[in-house]
Amino acid sequence: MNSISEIAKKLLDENRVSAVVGYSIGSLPNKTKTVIVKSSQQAEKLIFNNLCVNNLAIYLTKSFRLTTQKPVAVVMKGCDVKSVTGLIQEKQIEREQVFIIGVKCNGVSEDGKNLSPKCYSCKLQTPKMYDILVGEEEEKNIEFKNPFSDVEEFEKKSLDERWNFWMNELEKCVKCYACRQVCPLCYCEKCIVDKTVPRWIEPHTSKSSNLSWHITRAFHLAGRCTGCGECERACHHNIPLSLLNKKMAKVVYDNFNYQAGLDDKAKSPLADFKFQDKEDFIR
Amino acid sequence: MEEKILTSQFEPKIASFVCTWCTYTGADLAGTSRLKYEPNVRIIRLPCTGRIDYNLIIKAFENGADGILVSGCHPNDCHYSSGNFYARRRFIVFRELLQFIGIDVRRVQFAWVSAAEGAKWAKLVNKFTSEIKDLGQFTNYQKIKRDIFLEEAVI
Amino acid sequence: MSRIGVFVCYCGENIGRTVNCSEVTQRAAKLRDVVYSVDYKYMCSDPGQQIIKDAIKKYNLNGIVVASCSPLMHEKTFRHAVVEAGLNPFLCELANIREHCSWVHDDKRNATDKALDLIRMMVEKVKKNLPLDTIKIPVTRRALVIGGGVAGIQAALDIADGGKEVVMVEKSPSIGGHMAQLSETFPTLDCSQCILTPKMVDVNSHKNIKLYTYSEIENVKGYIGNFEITIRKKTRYVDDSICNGCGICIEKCPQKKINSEFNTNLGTRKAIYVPFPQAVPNIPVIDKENCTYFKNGKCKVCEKFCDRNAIKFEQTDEFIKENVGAIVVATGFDLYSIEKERSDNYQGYGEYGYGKDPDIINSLQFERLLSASGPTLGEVTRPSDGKIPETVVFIQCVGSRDKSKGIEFCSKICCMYTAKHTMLYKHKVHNGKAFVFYMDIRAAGKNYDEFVRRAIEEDEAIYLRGRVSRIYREKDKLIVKGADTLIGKQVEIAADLVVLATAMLPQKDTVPFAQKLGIGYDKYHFLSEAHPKLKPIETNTAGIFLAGACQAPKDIPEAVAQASAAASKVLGLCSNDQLEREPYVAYVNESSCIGCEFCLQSCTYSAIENKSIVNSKGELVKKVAYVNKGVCQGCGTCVSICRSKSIDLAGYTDEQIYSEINSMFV
Amino acid sequence: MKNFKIKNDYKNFVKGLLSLNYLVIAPKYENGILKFSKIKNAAEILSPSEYINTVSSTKEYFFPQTEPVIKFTFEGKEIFLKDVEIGKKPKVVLGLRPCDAASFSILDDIFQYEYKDEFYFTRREKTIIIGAACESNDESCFCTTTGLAPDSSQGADLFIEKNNEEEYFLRAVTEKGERLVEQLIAEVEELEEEPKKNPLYEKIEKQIRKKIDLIEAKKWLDNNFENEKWEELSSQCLSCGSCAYLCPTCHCFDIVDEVNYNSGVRRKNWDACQFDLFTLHSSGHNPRDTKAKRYRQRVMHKFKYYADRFDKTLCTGCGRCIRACPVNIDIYEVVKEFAPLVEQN
Repeated sequence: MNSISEIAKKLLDENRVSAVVGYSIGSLPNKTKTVIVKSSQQAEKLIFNNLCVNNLAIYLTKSFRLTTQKPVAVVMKGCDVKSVTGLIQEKQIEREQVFIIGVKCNGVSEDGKNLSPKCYSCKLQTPKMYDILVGEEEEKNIEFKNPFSDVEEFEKKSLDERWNFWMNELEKCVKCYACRQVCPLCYCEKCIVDKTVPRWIEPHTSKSSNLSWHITRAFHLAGRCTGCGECERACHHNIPLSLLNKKMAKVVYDNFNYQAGLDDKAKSPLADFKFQDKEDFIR
Repeated sequence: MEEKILTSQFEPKIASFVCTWCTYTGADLAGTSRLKYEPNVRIIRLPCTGRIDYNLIIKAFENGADGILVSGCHPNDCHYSSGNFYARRRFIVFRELLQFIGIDVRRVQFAWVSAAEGAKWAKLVNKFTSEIKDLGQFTNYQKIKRDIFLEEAVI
Repeated sequence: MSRIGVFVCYCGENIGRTVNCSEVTQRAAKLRDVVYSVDYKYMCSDPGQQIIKDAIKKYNLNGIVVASCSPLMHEKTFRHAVVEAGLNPFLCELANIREHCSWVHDDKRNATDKALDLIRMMVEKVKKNLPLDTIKIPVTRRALVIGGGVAGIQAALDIADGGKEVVMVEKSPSIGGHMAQLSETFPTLDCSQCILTPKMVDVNSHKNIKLYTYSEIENVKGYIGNFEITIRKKTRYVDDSICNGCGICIEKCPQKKINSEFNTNLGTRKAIYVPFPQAVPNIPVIDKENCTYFKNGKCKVCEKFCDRNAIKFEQTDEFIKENVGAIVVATGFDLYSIEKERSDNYQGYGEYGYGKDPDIINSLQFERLLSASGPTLGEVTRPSDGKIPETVVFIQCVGSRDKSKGIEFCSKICCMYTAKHTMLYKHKVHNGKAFVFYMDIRAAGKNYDEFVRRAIEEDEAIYLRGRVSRIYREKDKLIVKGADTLIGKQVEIAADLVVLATAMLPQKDTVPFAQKLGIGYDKYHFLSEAHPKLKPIETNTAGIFLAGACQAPKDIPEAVAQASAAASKVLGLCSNDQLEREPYVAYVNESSCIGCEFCLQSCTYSAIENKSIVNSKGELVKKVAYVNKGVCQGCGTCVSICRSKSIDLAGYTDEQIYSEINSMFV
Repeated sequence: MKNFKIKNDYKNFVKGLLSLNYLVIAPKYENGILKFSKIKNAAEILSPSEYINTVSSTKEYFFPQTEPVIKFTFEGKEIFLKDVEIGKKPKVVLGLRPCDAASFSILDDIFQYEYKDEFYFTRREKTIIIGAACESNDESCFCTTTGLAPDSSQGADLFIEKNNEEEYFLRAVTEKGERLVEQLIAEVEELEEEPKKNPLYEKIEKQIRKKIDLIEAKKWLDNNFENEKWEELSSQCLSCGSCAYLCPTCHCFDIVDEVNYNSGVRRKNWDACQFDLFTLHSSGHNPRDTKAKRYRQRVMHKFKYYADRFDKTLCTGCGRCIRACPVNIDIYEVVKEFAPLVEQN
């Protein structure tokens, strides 16, 4: 069986792709480093292990955009492929522009010890879409969890408890917008927070303007977020951003029976409607 | 008498976003019909509920609104055919988000008021105003707004 | 630098009674960027408008706020005035301190404060207004008339006589509508068909009219000046280009006992038929449901006898596209029925036996009984046994003005036609007695009241003011129990025939039809005019006009008058090859648009397309959204869908709305 | 300068500080993260052995994420300006590691370069910095490269260390620090002799990543403004800005007016050179339009430009940017790409 670095070497040697985006050994013991390999000599750097938590779909818009003539190869776990589906769906890339080196994944870890939270409700050990597949699936000993269990748990809290919880959490935000920068679906060149005419979201930090930003972020990702968890991982203040994203995913699933990242032909739920959408809340 | 004094202490600020074809015209009809209603609502006229983005609502709260009333054409009556359907979806999701964050969604009311429903508009304004009076000032939100004219510098 | 003028209108007492206008004016003068503020009794009057024009010049104003009535009322008036003073019309906004303030509040303090808030919001908005240019749209100079009743016919003829092409679509096999079913018309008692038939023929022969009967509107796309209509030409099974209307097919058809719709089920027709002898066009239709061939696969007698080979059993529905610039909707009315099982929200009349007794008929059926070309050839006989009724009870307001049945409106024409019925009945059955139960006699109109008096005084109709509580059969007679409120007694009449003046309702499928056109309707599903007084012909959708009873109950002269009015609107629209439209359209910020196509997906009008941005070398940089200004209707749905706020709506920009919100609560 | 022994335990010392009516800011777990926070009672304090370092630095207490510069109100058509007040209470920032304490001597230079930033200096003057020597380290620490060590007291007013008998003592570094200790006479006792060094500090120093020769690094940077290495080094960067927001020495900000109907405020908000909008001109031109140019700016500013101007490195080796980077861009590894390690005995 081919290893990722062999595949990459071949792809680059045969001039089939302009670059291979993948993982290499990190500078810290529990981290891998993302690399963009452009020559076959460097291809041997590429590895895959349980520390490869990053979602490399981000590079498809951040580093390449439509300007690339030749496709780009990307190493992708099953969960990451969902983001690619989203990007195709939203016309940011075309399928032919990406060569997906799919990896069978048995769960990844952010710290080398604990399984990443997103892995507990993952059903995509094998990617749904790929051009070549590597790795072997192990028998998984992970106990499958309802992806929305923490949302449901949180919803049991009273209104005030919820409000206080978020006020405490959002107060920590320093508006570095790392959550946005690492999100594969936050591909806008100029984000709404950077727009000044008018400035819907004030750039200073305060509970209210932080809330405004986080409502915006969650809302803009409603029906689009695939749950890769990069935002939460990038947040150095540990704001539970995934909880908001998951809530949105749940609302969209419950009301419109839609899950993001599964169908690149589907209409995004908020750019769509059905006559029978509920309106019991409307007078 | 006592009740009247109590309620008169708090006059809610209500922002309303309405479409011009149905609800704005309906509100005009309430006027032409000389129906009386509470003076707390400030209307912003938009072409369609489809134009009403969630951030208008957030901004209104940031500006001190105690309640927000969004209203447009009944389903299938939209002057633009489907603007209200998009709005309805947006509000299904947005309401849930507000609720999740701990905002009392009773403060954000959605309604369909047609151009013929002047009476419904008047009734709606009165009912919503009294509901917001019962809920009281939206201090939760007003407190988090950073007012450097009032707050004392700590650092 | 903004230099805003605020003009506060008293509207006589309408505003001034509840809003302290002079206080508002003074406080408005202190608002930021307001350089001039003044009040006047009637700002919309000539001297009022002159004040605005003078102030614009004198104070070099670049934004105008008129605090007056609803913008839906006078925005155009004031914008026009502003233009005359050399300012862009879109730099003028109205603060609605009448409909939304003075008329709905009692407390002067509150109303005055609210008025100032509304003005402040508009001052802040107008500061962000941009001068806009009206959009010019090409106009297809022809019209569509939907419905071939008297209103549709009149509208079509007027437009065609005005020199513009008309496409007329009628869903039934012939034009003529309800008027063709009537016997004689009030108040002159002239023969309905005699006055209508020539017009029908005119329609068919007019060089400017293209007639599609037995056809329906399948789809309407586009906008004022540029509608694309898809017409479904239903299958007649008769080739109308070959048939010469000789009628041999009808004569030979073995299926005889089919209820005639035209004769309100009082007569019969064949499976291949023309609805009535004077039908236009005189081309038969095969009723597929009742045709022996379609039922059993054998027969084709009509085909055998047709020497022109016009019968085409293999024919299918045809879809035809027509481009028009304007649409007249004249779909007419339907009668309410008193039956129990119904698809609408109304109640039936259990007290009148839910219409199951054959001798309780509605007024349209009675018209057919009176009509010389009707099933009885003008002889008044009762449906059950063909006996000449000697006592006839006419009941008015059946359904109409009856809240308990769900209809509150007055059907307007029943008082008149009931009077007519009593007269015509008396003229045919000389010994007959006509009783009329009425609530009020509404006979306002030229020669109308005189007509009713004649029915009572000369033709001896007995008018009883009161309602009928019950009708039941006792052998040969129908016992009508009711009240005569003028003498305060219960009355009981043994009648041979009961005629109900049932309410007028819009055509059954008006709602999906209106949705297809994108026009409004009221709670009874009558189509809505854009303004009850000032725009009674227009709908809310530009380029679509109303004529006749589809809007509200109307008698013939009213329907005709409105049809002519609609025709004049159409002719006005079609008199230029382009049209000016308000520039409320979306526009794209191409530098930040990222081409996710959400706006494109959600645009109802398909007004948004893709556009490729290329660099100087011709390489694709990115794709962005592009708005077709001619197609965009300015709803702004795309603006809300756009995450990066890269699309905005002129006239309702984010900045304008933001400014309003920011100044809302101060 | 004098040294003082902490008589009882560390918590009592903090209690003493609190009783002097100082606003005490020290590392504390809040909402699950360790950061410098206000200490309300001494029980909350972590002793220097209980943490490596905080997630974010202390700079927010001198140069907050958002800082009003001027306030204004509209009254009718008039505009009135109002000065902004700064917190009146004197502060003690306690428990800074040498890498954080050293950041002040760096920031002081820039905040008085050409123009003295009164907000920063008012806070600086009102604040006493009490550093604490490191008793542990992690893989990201590289303070030795920037000339620091686990027990360097540079930038602090007072410095907490352990002597070789594992007892905490305070080293007065500045007179300001000494004056504070003198008010705490119940809690401290002046030491006659210089305390004996605890061997722990030398041991940690050896565990820390090897020292890079920054003089050589600067030489390379002097000559390599244009170099394809920049593209390679920055290719995986996501421009998230975490590095700058957490850095104790990054000090860029943006000035923004926020205006409501009745009032407004001009604010300084943190900004970062890794954001593409940072240098975007209103014309649409962006002189640093690629990640390579932006990353070069970061490295150049830290190890060359700042050194050119102030003869200092704009980095204290705290390692925060390394810990926080979501794609493992490691500034230590980056510098090592073009500069050798210092030979150590």
